[in-house]
Amino acid sequence: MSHLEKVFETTDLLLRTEHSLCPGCGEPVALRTILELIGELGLRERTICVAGIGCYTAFPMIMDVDVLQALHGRAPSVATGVKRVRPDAFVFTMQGDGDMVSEGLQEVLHAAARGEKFTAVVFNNAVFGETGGHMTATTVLGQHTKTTIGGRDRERHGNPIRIAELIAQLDGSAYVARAAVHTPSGIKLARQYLHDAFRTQLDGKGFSLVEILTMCPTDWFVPPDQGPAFLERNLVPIYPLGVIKH
Amino acid sequence: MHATVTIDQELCKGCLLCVPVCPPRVLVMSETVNRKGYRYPLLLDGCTGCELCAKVCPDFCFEVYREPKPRGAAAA
Amino acid sequence: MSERALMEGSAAMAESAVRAGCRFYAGYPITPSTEILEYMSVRLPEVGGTCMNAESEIEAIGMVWGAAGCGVRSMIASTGQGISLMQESFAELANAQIPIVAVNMCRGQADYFQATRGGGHGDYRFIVLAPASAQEAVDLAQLAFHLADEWRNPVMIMGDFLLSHTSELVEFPAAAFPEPSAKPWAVTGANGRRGITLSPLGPPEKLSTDIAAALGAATAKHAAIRAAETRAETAHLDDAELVVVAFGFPGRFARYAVRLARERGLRVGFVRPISLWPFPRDVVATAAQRARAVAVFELNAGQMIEDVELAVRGRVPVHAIGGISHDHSGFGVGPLLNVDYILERIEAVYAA
Amino acid sequence: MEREIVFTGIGGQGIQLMAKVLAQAAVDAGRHAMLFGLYGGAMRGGPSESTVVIGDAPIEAPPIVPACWSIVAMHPSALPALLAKLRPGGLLFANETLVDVALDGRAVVPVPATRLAEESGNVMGAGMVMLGAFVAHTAVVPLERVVAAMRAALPPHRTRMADANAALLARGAERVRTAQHAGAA
Repeated sequence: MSHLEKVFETTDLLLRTEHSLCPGCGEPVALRTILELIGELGLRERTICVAGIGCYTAFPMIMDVDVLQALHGRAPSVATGVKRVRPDAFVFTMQGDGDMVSEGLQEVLHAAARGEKFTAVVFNNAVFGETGGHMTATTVLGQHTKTTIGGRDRERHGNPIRIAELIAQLDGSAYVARAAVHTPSGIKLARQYLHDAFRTQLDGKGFSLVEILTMCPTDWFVPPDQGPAFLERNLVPIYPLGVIKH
Repeated sequence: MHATVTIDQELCKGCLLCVPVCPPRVLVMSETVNRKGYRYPLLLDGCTGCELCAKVCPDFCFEVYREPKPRGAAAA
Repeated sequence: MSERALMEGSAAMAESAVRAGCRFYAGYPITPSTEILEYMSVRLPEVGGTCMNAESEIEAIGMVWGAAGCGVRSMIASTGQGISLMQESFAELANAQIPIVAVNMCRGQADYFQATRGGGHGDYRFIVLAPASAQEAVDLAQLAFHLADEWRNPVMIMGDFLLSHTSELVEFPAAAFPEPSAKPWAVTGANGRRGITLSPLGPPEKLSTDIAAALGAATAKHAAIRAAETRAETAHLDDAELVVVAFGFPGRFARYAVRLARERGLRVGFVRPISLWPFPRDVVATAAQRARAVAVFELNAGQMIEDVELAVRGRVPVHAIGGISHDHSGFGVGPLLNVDYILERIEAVYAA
Repeated sequence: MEREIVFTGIGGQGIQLMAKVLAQAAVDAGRHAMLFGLYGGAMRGGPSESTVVIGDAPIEAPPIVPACWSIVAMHPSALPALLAKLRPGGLLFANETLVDVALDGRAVVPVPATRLAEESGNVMGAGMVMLGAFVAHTAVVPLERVVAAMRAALPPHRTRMADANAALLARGAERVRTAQHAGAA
């Protein structure tokens, strides 16, 4: 193929392509999209990522950007400290739904209300992946988890939280969108939303958040190739895709 | 041949996400398994270099190659 | 501001922190630490710093974590209840070797265990300093930032209601310590180098997952800190038959009582641990060697006395002469903060 | 030598301000001082106490003193418990308008602070009258330092009171000088 040119390779901001996440997981695709954008926008040298705790905590050691590892739920306050003392840095948080919406809901709400000028990214797979498949605040009604056997029930387990809509109604948020990485067109939109969120931060407009629905076939108890269909069928109706605030 | 992909078979975890998104349907799963124990995609003739397999792959197995556009053609 | 001023201990400590280069502060109002937050909210913007009135103690310590992780000298203050909420972060800050200065304006002295043992997880330690006057609060604030950076370890200053609210004449020393050295461990953006990960979960180098090595590095320094950073005030130990041990601002009541006991002809000595961790074990042990007994005055049910007993190793009896001391406010200013009472207890132990 | 002065009264009488002004004046005069105020949540009417210790070296005494050199009593409510702390030979300054000064065996300096303040048309200024009397009698700090410290200590919404307070301080000081003169005669 000597006459062919390489048109797609994994971004060099990924120091190693091998990782330990499950077959069919959506998080690596979301991560790669973020890193591609950072590379293309020339932000690597000023990027500080604040990482939460979840399956994606495997990423910091393979991402060639500075990362501050935060506690479960606490990335928004840590990112606040970072951005306040390094206003020229490009700061984004990386959290899961358990991290942001269960453990750390107060943190993200206040950071958004204050209009902190960083970008919050939440990978929402509606389940605690790393602990092995337990209910989070975004587990949808009827969804089977190890703590909602028989399906999440409104009476027994309460209702799921739409974090993006919550954030959007706060005056300090400037850009809020929800994407999914279960289809090529979804990935393309995720990339667009992330790009617009990053621009919002770079233009100093306020808090930006992108919720990315990701597949977790392992803890949805479906084969990996059924992940995208499960996401489309169960998550998208509850968590509609699109730009919510800009 | 106008396009192709390379597949790092040892990175693959056999999730199959690449197979259905391939428009010309030129990815098929192997009969044998890699060192991790997963079947992995094999490329048949007819790749268009559309990159969709690479975009959806969670394990970063794919690189995509295409024939350069002829000089001057881009202006058209 | 002049170099010499009548200031409340809380304001004096905050001013000293600013002069030590503190440029980020986050806090949540709680008596008796609120004055530090109020002071910083005015003072830090004057020097280009940032003060955050956070929405919870947990968020406050997160903010301090972020700023300190960027290499900026950062401080937080609260009282024991709020400090309790920060313990998870405290443990991880120590494990990640991120230097911060945390102030506990304690209600009484019941947070000795919390400060010296910690309520968080893992093998971590905080260096803990306990000032007994506004001037010492000034001096120890300077020292705290210096030690935090030198050892890459959090430092706690443990005060109380009295320290926070008593005004005294303080002098601010010019440049008590050299400028802090470079902080290559801080996250700054990977400019001209590979990215790093500043984490309590593993080493900073990418692709490495040697958690044991990282945690080992964070704790290996404990022995060196014990050797180098033990501080105590002593008085009248040469001929002391009874050694009184007390710390912090209440230690000043005990010191005064010891002075009155001396005036009455009692051979009483005094040890005031200034560093609660590392505890001045050798100082207490040496003092106890020549004495008949040791008496510990602390405003709690008996916490530091365990460190004293570890130092004394059973050679002489160790008596508790303090106790829980609160008035209706619950802020720790209770009936045992009374020199006459302490003197009576000293005399009783002395006579025994 | 450390001089311990305990101010006692009820909230609203200016106890905390008197103590703060005295401590600041001492520091401005080049001496060491310590100040510790204790007061309840109620802003007015509750017990209010403040301790000032003045010395020529860093203060050794704790802020809750076992014994004191002087008590300044603006109101009798908390005075009985405090009197036991007054050293033999110690001075009790009593706002005689409100405090019964018939205290056997003690040196009492009676100052009709509330009445003098009322006469000046400023009933809220009794504390300033008393403070003026206190420094004039004890000479622990010069009066002009007290006036300057008072001006500096007033919060912005009270600065218009500065001149009136200065007059009250002078009134208290004058009262003591007159009384001393009369006593000497």
